[in-house]
Amino acid sequence: MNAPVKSFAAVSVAVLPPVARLNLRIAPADLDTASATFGLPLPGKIGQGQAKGDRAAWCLGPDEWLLHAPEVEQAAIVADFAAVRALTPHSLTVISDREFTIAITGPSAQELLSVACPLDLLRMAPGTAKRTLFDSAQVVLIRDSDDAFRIEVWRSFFPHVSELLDIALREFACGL
Amino acid sequence: MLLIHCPYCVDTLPELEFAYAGEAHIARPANPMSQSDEEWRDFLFIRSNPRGLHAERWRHIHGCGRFFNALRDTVSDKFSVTYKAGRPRPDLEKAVQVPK
Amino acid sequence: MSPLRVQAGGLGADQIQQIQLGGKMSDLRISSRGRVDHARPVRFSFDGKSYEGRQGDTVASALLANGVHLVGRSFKYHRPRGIVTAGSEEPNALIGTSRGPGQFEPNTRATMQEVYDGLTTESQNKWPSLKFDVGAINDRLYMLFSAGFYYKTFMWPKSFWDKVYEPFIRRAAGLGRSPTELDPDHYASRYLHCDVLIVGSGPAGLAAALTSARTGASVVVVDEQSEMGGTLLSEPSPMIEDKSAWVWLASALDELAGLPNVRLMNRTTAIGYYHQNMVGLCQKLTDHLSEVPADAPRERLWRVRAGQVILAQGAIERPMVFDGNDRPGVMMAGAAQTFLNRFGVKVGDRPVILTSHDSAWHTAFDLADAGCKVAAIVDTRTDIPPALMQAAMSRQIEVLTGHTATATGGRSRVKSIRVNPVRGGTVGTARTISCDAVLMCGGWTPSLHLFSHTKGSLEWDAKAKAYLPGHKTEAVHIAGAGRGLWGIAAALEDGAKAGADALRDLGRKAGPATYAVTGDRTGTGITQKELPTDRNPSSARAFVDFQNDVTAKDIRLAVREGMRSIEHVKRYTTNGMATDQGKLSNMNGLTIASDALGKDIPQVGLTTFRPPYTPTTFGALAGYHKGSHFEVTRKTPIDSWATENGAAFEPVALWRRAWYFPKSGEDMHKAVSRECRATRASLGIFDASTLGKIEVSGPDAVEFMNRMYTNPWAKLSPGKCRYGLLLGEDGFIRDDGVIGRIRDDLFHVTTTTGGAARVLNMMEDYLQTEWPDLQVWLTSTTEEWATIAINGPNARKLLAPLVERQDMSDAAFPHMSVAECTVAGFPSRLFRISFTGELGFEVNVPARHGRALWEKLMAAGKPYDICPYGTETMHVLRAEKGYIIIGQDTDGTVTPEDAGIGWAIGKSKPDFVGKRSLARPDIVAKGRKQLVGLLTENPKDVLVEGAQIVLDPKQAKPMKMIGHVTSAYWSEALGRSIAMAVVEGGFDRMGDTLHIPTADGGSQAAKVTGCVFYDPAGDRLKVE
Amino acid sequence: MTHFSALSLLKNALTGNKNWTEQWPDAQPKKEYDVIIVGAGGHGLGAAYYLAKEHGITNVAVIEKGWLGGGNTGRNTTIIRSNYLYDESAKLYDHALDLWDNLSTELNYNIMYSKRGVMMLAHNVHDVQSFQRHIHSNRLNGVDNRWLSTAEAKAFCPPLNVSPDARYPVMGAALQMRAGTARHDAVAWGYARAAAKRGVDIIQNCPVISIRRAADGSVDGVETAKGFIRAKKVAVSAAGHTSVIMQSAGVKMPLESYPLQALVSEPIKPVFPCVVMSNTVHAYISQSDKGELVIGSGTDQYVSYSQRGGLPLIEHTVAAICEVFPIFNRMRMLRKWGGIVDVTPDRSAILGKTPVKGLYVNCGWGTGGFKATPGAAHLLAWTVAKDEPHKLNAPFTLERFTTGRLIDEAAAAAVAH
Repeated sequence: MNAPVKSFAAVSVAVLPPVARLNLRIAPADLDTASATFGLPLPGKIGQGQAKGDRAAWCLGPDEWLLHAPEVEQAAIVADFAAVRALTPHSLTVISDREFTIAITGPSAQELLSVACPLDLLRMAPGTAKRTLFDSAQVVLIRDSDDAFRIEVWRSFFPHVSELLDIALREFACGL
Repeated sequence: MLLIHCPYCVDTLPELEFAYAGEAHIARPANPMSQSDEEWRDFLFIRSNPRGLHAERWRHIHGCGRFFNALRDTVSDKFSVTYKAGRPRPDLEKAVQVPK
Repeated sequence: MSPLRVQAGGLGADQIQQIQLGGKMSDLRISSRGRVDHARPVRFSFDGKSYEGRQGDTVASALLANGVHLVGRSFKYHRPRGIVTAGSEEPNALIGTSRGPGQFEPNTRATMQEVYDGLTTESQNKWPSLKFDVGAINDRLYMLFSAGFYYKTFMWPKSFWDKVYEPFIRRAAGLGRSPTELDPDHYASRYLHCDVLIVGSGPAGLAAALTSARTGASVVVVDEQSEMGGTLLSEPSPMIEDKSAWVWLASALDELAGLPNVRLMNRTTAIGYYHQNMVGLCQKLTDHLSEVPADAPRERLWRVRAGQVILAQGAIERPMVFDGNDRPGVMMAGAAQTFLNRFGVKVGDRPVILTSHDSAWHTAFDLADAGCKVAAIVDTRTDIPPALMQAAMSRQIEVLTGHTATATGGRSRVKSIRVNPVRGGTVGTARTISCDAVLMCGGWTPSLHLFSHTKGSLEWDAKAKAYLPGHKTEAVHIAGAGRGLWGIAAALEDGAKAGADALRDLGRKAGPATYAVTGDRTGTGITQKELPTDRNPSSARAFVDFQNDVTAKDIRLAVREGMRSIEHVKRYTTNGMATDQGKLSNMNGLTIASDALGKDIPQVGLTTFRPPYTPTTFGALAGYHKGSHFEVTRKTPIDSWATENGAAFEPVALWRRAWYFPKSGEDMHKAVSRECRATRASLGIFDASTLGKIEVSGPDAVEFMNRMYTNPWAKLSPGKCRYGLLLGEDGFIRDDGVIGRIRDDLFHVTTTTGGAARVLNMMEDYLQTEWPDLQVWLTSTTEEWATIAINGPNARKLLAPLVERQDMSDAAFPHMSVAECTVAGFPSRLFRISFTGELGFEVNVPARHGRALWEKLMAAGKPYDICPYGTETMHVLRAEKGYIIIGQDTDGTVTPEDAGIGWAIGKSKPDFVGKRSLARPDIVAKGRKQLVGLLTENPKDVLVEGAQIVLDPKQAKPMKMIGHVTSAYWSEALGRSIAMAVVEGGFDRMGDTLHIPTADGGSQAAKVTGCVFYDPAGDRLKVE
Repeated sequence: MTHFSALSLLKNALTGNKNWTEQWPDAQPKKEYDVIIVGAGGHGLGAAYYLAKEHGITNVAVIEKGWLGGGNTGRNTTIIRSNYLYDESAKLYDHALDLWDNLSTELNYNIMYSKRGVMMLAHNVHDVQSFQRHIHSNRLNGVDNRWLSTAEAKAFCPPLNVSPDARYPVMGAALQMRAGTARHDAVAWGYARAAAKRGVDIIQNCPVISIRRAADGSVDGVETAKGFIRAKKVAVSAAGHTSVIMQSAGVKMPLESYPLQALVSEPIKPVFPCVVMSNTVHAYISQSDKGELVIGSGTDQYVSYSQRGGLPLIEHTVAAICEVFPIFNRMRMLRKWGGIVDVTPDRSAILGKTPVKGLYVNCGWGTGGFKATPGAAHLLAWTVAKDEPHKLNAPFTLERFTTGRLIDEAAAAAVAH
């Protein structure tokens, strides 16, 4: 009998504590202002991410950025952007409570995601993020390193996504 | 399941991320109230539905969120080219082919 | 003798034969041969009888080792049938299998199901028993059951069809029996991306895999068999690279298994080839195990996206079409070779080979070398390669060339074959050769099913007498027997080339690969129509499709009746429509049809192969989507409280919402009446979190709102809100909701629960494609906020003490206001709005605080007997005020005027979505259906929602209907029933009495009124 | 052409079935016909038959690009029902139902119309309201349709999962007992044979290239792969291909063609007594007389003529079947195929005259074409023969898209709240 599909090393799934999560919409031409206001150079290409200290930003669309920061800084960030709104029109929407974040880490993280994520994850570089699907749920998929991912999923879709991940974990555990 | 090239993401991605949005280049009249009933019907309902190359709209709804246009062969379902909303229907000879 | 006696006699004979074979059982298993583990016996049962097999056996090989050929009955004539093949193309040996409760399944191929300890199997389509099947009476009447029989009969008398004929036909239908219990097994799925996907692990597939894998490309190799190797498993004798075939196979697989970029998947079938190189795979994970690990999925569906696909699926052997070719013991020569070499089983001791291809000669030689007495090699050809003749002679095998077969003898096992010489087209004198197996080979058909899924063209190759791949529509390469090549050397070479071609197309370079092969069994052959016979052809039972009982005669009859397209022939005769999907029968059927039509095969065409390649379990296709995971169930942050407090729920779109909160002993009606009373009398609390919420932001926000919604927005000042109405471009109502202006450049838009995603998509569409000039951005905040509605005369009393940063007085915070403030310490967006007609507020807080706020409000509301209510009470309260529910009181054909909310249209606006359509002739025409109120004459009658309305209930059917009831409730506040309805010209019928016929044939009378039943002046909104 | 009777069957059986004659000749086109029908599906062949039988117009050709019955007629899931909401639809489909009832006898061809009942499942309050509306409307229109409680639904279809814990619990059902299924190929063959018997030419493998118009704008005939064929009246009944053909006559259509997939399971002994439809989960299923579970899927989202369709839709369809009938989880999909359905903006058909004199069109049946076959054929024949629509198809005009008088069955089932 020849070799079956390779068996898998451990992979772990965990729900992360809340962060200040903001959706920024702004004309690419005004990106410098936004970068200055948020305090890190916002990436200009869809998918790219940028982190500085405990703040991070990812470009999800031609004029859309996802911002992460410590919760305590949320009010300040909102105020800072409000201050420049008059001169630099944009939309900054707090979505801290709209989503939960799930961390998937371990050598088999990528394979685990493939139970419901249609993307070719081999082509997804560390530090990038994409809006995509996990099964029928829209998610933002962040790749922190080769074997570390984060899924940001809307609150009401979270149980479905995490239950599917549990089922997949049990499959991996039994080795089939 | 099709593979679709999003001209905004500059990436070729699974159809699951996209929503079809009907025939392309049917612009909403600037002043609808000046339209005859027939003109308005054409805008609302008449579609070319060709057997062959079709200019159509897609939205990368579970991705970057943008609407864009595509030329696709409705017999083979193969995309010739996709292009950003607002751009004119490309002349296929000149058009850039979709990277695989 | 009566038929029964005949059968009984037959039965006896069968038993005798069984006993004889039983005695020789051990001889049939050759421990020195095969890849099964002779040291590991396995026990399984077939039709209640226990049999022994070996680890690695299929049910078929194990039964054959026990001398069992008869395994089933055919579909139409219930003829006894035996094992024909050794693969997934098996048409006859279909069995029911079970491993435990809920784990029964019909129509499993005995040739694919591996044996394991405890496996239970049964034969199908027989009653009372496999040996004696009453249905076999059909076989005696076969002349009646010719092709198209059903279409010509059962019509007289007409009345008999429903009552007699159809039930009779239906009872005869089907093969196995349906499962009846819930399937306890779990099914999985994955996505997979690779550079090269190789389907088939025979010499061609392996060579392709080695070539591509050595370059580092990611390679996936799949094979439906339990072991990889394809033909090599059945052909141990040739030498590859100076190693015996099996040694070379092991080394090749070791090399591949050792590479990190290679994934080898056995027991995995490529079921379908979809757009842009997406291939569906079904992997069987546990059906071969006696002990199944916990949580193990039974099967896994793989959705593979491959850069390049290499199809190396080999070829399928074609049966010979002659009278009696379906008798148990008559099987494919290649299958016999597989059973011998791979499983170590002789299919008989005295086989006759009947062939038109060299390959079967080698089967004869292998069997002879294994100790069988090969009674004869009968070849329809006259010129045979001398080497074969010599090899036969050296083994003292009688050879009959230029012969045909005209009958077989025996009942449930072949006992003899009748052969005749054919000279110059005339069939000579017959001779009967006794035997216990007939091994046939009518040539080979390249297996191109997956290729034809891609709509790639198949072109007829006159030399190979086969359809070969032509024009390609996908990035695919075909290798080996699939291209009509024969022999291991050719397959290896072609596979290596396919691998190199695939890599070239990926922009990579492959190293050279050549394979030295000795002892290769190359060969050629011919294919033909049904064999010539000296008997009356019209009484010959020469089967083309075994399972569906289609004979050569049936196909010729179809042609005679005007079925000229091969598709017509297929559908008229059902040839190729059995569970093997024509893998054995299509080419023979086509050859016979084209002969009958007097056309060349390519002119007659070919029926399309359709997915899946082999039948695929529903469970595998459904994957994780069963039970609670069939579809997402969205729950609000307050859902858990509702559950703990005994709420009944109703599904609304993907959400589940609290429907009502029954107290012990309350039914829905009682609970809803209580909730209504409590809210109107004092205070009600409602979870409105499922309402869609969209942040519309930017300098042009107000202009955008003006264009999207019917209402005017310019004059709405920040801090105020307004009911918004959204139409489709066709002028019909799509959605509505309260919209608050938070800032000059920011609107908080709410939508219906089901409409949230649609509305946002529609807004984005207009914004991006019609009005890109507008500087506006849209963000969904549906799930950012938990929304709690507080209604009732005591609503302010409850809230005011909890609110900070907002004066709650009526003057400072009048009806239709919105403010950003804190409620119970939580940051919130507070609306003063009412969907009940009572003083009302809606509190939006960040979702994580939703339940906490709810509980604080419940506690603070105790003095006011605060009452949680659900969607049903919400519906009643809003109906008492005549507020519409989109999708209930409107249905996609209703305009604002029809719904009596024309006031929501900004008349002075030059344009908004849908405005032009409102001017179309039939939209402005008289007599449109309009939304009105109905009060039944008997106040206790609650009308049925959906009931139709007429002017004259006595009129004859079809009645003239002038509308229907859209909403109907018992109104606790009014102490009577109320209803809303759309009625033709309803606004002009105020005061008229209309009639609503009921299901029991009666009718209810009701008076037309306005829609506002309760507090028409709206005073209750203004309580201090 | 042999008349089918018990006697002819027996005679032929005894003579080895050697004397059956062809059911329709392989006609070659004449120069001219009184009427040309484009598309040899059930609708087109039926129209030719009724033209000959009821209007005495026998100089008729039915032109087919492939083999007759090879389009949606031979690709659908054969569901027949008439319990539509709007008077216009209900009356048209019920007319078809009346014709179905006697079709086997009329055509002397057993099309196996099986009145096993079609049950439509309600899974939420909105479904219940919508079905009640249908049932009341149908009852007052004299159309068979009644409400079943959950228990009655289970009794009528034992494999049904009625667990209240189901993701989509069954809250009741609407049953049309008169509805059912028929053998789709037989419908095409039966009409073809009966039409040919009355002198109609059926011309297969003859693609229509364009419709030619005379100087006065009226129809002059059709250009085909086998040359020009003259006719003063041309009726286009080409389903998914209608847009393309009408375009050649200068008539733009409000149509889009979508891929629709269907599948069958391996055959099993009878287990499923009726037809069940669930529009909410998109599951449509019955069991054929051969024993296969016949399952309909939804349409793919994009317009296409490829007759392919994707795997995700099949996965969802099968999941939906297993949600409603979990005992079928271990059954297997034997074969899946695709068709092309032509869909109008209001999901109702267009059957009538066109702006071009002598040009008639029958299209836009979407997923409902098979059940309408005899009705559509009958009314198309009437419309062509009399050059005016029958009162039953009068509402199904092209003009309705200009005036706004839509027959929107789809919108009527609109979901929101």
